[in-house]
Amino acid sequence: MISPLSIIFWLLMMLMAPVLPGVINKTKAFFAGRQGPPVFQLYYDISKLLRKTSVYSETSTVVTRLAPLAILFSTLAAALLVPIAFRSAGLSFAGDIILLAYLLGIGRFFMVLAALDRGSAFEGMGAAREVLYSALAEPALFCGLLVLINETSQISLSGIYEKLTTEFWLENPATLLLIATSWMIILLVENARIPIDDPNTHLELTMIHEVMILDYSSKDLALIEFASAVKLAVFSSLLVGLVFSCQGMSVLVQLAVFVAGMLLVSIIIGAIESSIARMKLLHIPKFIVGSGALAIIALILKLSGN
Amino acid sequence: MTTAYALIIMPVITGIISLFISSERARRNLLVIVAFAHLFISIRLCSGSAGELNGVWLGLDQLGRMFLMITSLLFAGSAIYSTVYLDKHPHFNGPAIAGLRMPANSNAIFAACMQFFLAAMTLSILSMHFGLQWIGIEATTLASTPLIYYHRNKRSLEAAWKYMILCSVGIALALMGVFFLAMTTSSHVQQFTPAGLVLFAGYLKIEWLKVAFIFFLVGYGTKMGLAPMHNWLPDAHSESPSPVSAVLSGALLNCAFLGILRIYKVCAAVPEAASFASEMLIIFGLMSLAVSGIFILRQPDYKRMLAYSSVEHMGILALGVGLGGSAIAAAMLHAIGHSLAKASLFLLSGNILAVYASKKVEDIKGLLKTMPITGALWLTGFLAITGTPPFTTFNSEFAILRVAVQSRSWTVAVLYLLFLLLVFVGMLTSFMHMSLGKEGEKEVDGSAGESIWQVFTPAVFLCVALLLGVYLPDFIRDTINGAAFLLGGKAL
Amino acid sequence: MNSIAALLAITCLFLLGSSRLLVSIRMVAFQGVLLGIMPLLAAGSHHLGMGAFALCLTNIGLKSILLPWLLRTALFTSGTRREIEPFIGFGASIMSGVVLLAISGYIVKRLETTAQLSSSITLIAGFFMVFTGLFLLITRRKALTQTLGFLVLENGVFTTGLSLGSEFSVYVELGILLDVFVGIFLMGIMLFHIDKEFDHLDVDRFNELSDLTIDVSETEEVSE
Amino acid sequence: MQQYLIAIALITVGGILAPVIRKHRDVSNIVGAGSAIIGALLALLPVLKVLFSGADFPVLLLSLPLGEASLKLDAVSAFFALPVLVLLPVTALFSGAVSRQEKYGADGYWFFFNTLGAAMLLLLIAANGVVFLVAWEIMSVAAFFLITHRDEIATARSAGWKFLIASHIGTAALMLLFALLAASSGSLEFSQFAVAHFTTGMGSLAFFLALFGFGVKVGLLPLHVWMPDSYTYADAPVSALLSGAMSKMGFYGLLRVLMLLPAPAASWGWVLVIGGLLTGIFAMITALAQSDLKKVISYSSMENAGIILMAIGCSALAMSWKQPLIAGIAMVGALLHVLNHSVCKGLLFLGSGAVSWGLGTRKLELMGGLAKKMPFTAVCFAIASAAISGLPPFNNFVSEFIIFIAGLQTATIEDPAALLLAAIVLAGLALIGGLAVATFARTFGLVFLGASRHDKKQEINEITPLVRAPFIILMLLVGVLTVASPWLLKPIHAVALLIMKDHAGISATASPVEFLQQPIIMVVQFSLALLVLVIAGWQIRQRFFSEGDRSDRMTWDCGYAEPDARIQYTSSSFSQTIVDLFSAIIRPYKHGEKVSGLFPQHASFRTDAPDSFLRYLFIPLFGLVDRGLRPFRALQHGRLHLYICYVAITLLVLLIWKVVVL
Repeated sequence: MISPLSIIFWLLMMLMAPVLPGVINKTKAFFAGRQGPPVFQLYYDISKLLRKTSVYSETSTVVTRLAPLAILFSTLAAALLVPIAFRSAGLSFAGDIILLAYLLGIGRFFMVLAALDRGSAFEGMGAAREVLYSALAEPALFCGLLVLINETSQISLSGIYEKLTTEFWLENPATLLLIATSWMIILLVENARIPIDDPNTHLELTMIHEVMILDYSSKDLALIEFASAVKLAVFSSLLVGLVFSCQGMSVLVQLAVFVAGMLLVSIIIGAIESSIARMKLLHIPKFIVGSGALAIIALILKLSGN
Repeated sequence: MTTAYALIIMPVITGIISLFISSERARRNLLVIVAFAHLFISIRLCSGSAGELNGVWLGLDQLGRMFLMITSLLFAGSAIYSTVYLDKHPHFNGPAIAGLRMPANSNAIFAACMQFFLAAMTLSILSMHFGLQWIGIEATTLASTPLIYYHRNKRSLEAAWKYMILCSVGIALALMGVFFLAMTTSSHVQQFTPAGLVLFAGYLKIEWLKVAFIFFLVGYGTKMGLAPMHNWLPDAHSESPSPVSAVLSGALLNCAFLGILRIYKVCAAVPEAASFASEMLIIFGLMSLAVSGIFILRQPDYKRMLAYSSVEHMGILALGVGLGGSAIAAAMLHAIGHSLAKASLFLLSGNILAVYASKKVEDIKGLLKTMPITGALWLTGFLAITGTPPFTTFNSEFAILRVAVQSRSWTVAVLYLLFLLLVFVGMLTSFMHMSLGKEGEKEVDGSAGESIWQVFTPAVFLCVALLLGVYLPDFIRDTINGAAFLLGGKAL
Repeated sequence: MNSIAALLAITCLFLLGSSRLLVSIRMVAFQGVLLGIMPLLAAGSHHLGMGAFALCLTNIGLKSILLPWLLRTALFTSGTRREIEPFIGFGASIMSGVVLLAISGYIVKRLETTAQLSSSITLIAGFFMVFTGLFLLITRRKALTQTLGFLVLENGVFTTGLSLGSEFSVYVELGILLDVFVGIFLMGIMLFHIDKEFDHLDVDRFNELSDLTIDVSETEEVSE
Repeated sequence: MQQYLIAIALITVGGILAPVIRKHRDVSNIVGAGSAIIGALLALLPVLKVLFSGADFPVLLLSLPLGEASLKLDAVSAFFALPVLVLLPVTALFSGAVSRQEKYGADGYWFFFNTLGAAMLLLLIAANGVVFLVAWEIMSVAAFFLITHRDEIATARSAGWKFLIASHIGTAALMLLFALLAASSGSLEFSQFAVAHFTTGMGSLAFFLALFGFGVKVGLLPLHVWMPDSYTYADAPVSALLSGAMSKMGFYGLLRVLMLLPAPAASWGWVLVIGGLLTGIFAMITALAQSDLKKVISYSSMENAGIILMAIGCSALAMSWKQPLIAGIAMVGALLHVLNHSVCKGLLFLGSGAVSWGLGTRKLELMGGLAKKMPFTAVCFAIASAAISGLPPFNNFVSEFIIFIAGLQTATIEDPAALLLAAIVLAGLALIGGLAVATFARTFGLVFLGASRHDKKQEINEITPLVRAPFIILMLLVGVLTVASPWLLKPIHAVALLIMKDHAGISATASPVEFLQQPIIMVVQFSLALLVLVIAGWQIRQRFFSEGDRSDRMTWDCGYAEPDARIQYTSSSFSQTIVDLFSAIIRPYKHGEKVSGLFPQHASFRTDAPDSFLRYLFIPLFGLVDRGLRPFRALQHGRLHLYICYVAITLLVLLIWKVVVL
């Protein structure tokens, strides 16, 4: 059932995932006219963190210790469900997208619990925002998915991506654009990027993701950082699979297109982060709901097209 | 036939005797003995072992059989209770009033009038002749007025006066109805009884029959407590001693209803008049339900609340008979269920009154804690009176609803449910306030209302109401169905 | 027969117009006499039995002697004012009486088409008396006048019965009479009690028992 | 069947006996709880037999006042008996075990407890309208007395008041429903209803009456107002039983009526789906704003009711579109979710009981850090929270996953309406699920994690070993329902087929069971493997890579040197962002002063969100009725003259209306 090739691809993507934040940072540096940290900076960070010892708050319980692993493993598991390089995913079955979303949900659940575990003044705040925004983002994700299901009559992720043809997108460019935009926004939301969140600041009251991991150090922090990178890779690969379609080409071409696509997504994120400022917190829900609205417009377009 | 006469005359005689007995104990015992003798004879009469009763004046059809049993049973229960009640309310043995006024001992009057009352009710049930029935019903008013005035205070006097005047006026109108009914017969009818008139159904003059029915309905309806003629009812029921309230509500109202049913039976035999009579009954039934709903909600006086609940149930009875078909049988069943539950509640209210000396709902808190048995029975009675399964009232209320829906009377069905709901909300609020919660600040000695004879009758009645809800013995079913057939209805 | 009916109607108008309680009581007593005689006339000579005479005597005895005496006693012992205090003035009462008479006439005219009546004027009188009785009950203030009103109402019902020619057995008639008598008697007794308890006979002030006082305080449904 | 009836009798007798011997407290408790437990176990055998063999037990005839009535145990009844048979013994065990501290066993607790259980069991085998109504009302009344069991507390009384009135309104609709069905079929027997002919309008009327009547019990949107209060102010085991078993009877009734009616119209399905969606969303956003632990859990019951209603609606719509596969999947999902929810909800309510007894309060604002003092309860609550939020690998995820699949499969139909349905189901479920994660993360976090906000001196005890038994049973059941879910599909699908009859047509392709089996096995295996991995990884991390770790430092509060418990994020502040977003719907009360000035002295913030529908719909409505009736009360003014006038006028009106005008 599980093809070796997809497992290899999965391993590859996991290994390459920390590159993506590096690319983003490089892009931002480019726009800012700076040199910027190296593309592989996250690898250095992780290896450095892994060598340190942890410090825990005295209020913390087992949840704090369990959470990083749960977050990482659930993210890795989610990645196993995503089609990589236009091939069938490691695991594929009817409704796997649901499991994917809920695996990410487990990670979020633990992240939030861990944030509440320390009894901090700030972490709870991040947790509150995190749960709200992701609760709003998930429906938007599924709305976009509906169009794809309706087009392909498939309900597994791999099945959908296999059936998505270039012709369809050529006939319905508007639909593609809408869904891609919608999913791009979801990507930004889920991965705590600007304009939702600012991954570079640590002490502002306006943060979401970073504030929740304030108390983590060393190995735990390394795991979480890695998990974040993988999460970004998962969403990026969803987006790449949506936009590009290389069915029936050779493995190498597919791989090349996929890697290029992933890098492109990172560059786009970098470009976005360089060009707009972080949004006011009050506007974020509207922004997310707006992304859902885009998907719904795509749905309506699809329907009227029939 | 002699048994029937005995049934009526015996209480009269013993009533007169008890006026002259000086021993309090003997008087009370006599009352109980008479009540049970009456019950015994009634059972014999109803089971048919005393021979069929089918005379010009007195007769016992299935309708009468049912109402006689209810009345006798209720009276026996109340008689047991009243012996204790008279003990618990010594302060009501007011000062002697000389001269033309009532005799010195109010308890003697009480015992005597109770027995006269029983005789009058029996007469009104057994009499087949319309005129005789009128006499019986008027006699019930007369016999019960002193009972209402038992407590000898302003409020009870006011209640008794209102009862007397309003019911007398109503019944005088019913007498007009009797005369008009006599007019409907062109040729000389052999017997001026329902059966006798039904024989000549084809010759009856419909116009006059309708006029007669209106007079009967308004006249006996006043006595029965149908809105908007019910105004005496809450006053009289709330001011009279509890055993009297129980009999008034559980038995007397039925007797008045029987008066209407007798002419309804005649109407039922004439198609045009039948639909007219049914319509009238439905309208008055719904009006009564509405009125009771309005007044039960936020009713501050629990005995008045029970009284309004009687108005409600009389409305249900009228509605059931008006709807016809198997709803008539259901109404008969409902009469049984209502009598048992209502009598129990009134008797229990006597227990509460004996302890708290207040009829205000707000004064009474935590009955379950101060008076555990009474409190539990009080809540059980609430369930029974609001038609909660498995009490028998649920079966009858549902059967009536079923007929309403079956005959596509949507408005009736919906209004019926709505008013029942209103009553339920009102009663629930009061009953909860009284039964649940902490005890009030006032120290009360609950044991004063908990002696065995004070809870015996309610407990038995409520058990019977419960049992009848799950199992209806054949003799009761036959009686109910027989009564329904008499009125042109169908079996349950 | 018709003349007695007319007399009855006139007594009613008198009752409506009279301001003195004693006069009213006498009027009612007079009505009782008239009513006693009436069945004798109505039955005609062919079946005048002992029963009818007995009935006539009882009627007169009860309604024109015993009950008025009882009411008078009540009036004197109570020591209340002898005037009737109506809600509607005497003049207006008489006018209403005329209207009621007209209504009775109209109803009887309607009914006549459906049945042969032995005497329509008696029926009119009967209806009029019923209406008058109700009118008195509704508009007069005192308990005593209410009793009188009830008596007039009863008399009206009787007259109606007579005019419709409905004949019951003597026992029934006697029973009805007995009921009425005991009823009035009880009312009389209660008049004494009312006088004793309240120091007045004003029924309009009889309104302790009502549901006007249902309080509007907050109940549990609002409490949170 | 006999065994089932004996079980009912045993439970009832135990209930009657227990208060009789209440002088001997322990004996009374053993009799009460023991009869419930043994009775439930006794009934379990025939139920499982029916469920797995598919054979109905023969009809039993009763002679009742309103005619013959039959009892029948079919697979649908048997399925819905499961929540009862699970929660009845578990809650009985719990009540019995804690009866030493609490006042269980006194004042007829066992009587009403066992009556409730017996009434539910009777309800399930009722194949006659009257028996159904009787059992239904006994159930409600028993529940009322259980809710008001602590009747010295005013809120409990008020909750009971609301419950009984709501329930009575529902019953009124049901009475009308059965009267309607009886009018169409001429009998009150279910078997007759099923073969009777209904016009379309009649069928729809019956369905909406049923939805109203049963909607009250399950907590359909505007009819839910009794629910949060009753579950909150009842004792924990009672709440568990009410939410886990009694409200499921509402679904049973709804599905039973669907079985009796002709093929569902599309409008029914839409109403169910939209109603379920609104119920779920409203419940969750209101739950987030609650500051009472049990209120949160209560609203979550409503949320799950919304999910189940959506699934049933989806199934009904698919039936009307003749899509057997989707109809089957959605129905299987709905049924499985019923079972899963009742187990999880039992665990949550019992856990809340343990917490509030340990702490003496239900206020979230006063909790925190309980995980250290009550580790067992914390583990139970954590598992239940994760499960109720629908996170894998727990059982609720499996059933939500099935409903999701129904939604996904609907999206493959080329029909705008189907796509709309899919959008509602998918987006709705996702939103509700997301909010559920938020709610339960918040709840668990605030109760068990962080620093304790309550009085430090207060001694908090973990529950005793005996009291742990019910928790362990329920946790085992969560595990069983998760692991065994692929094999449960078949019997549940048989139940679903019984409910749907052939309304959807015969499936041309795969049956729902075949369709679902593989994905579910995958999901369960995969997520269980993940669970094992995480735990193994954590152990490895703790054993081998924790050298030098220290856990004696203060929480990092951005440099603030003396963080204490008061500095923590509170329940009100946690939900503030979400509450603000939906404040138009939940309309929270906000208390507290704003921060002001250069050197702010004191500031506070607290929100409170009583149910909007109670506040803005039902209280005004009741007030309106009350005010509307007030003028009529002047009619009973006590003046005899006018009373006589009423009589005279009535007479005149009737005479003129009926005789003169005629």
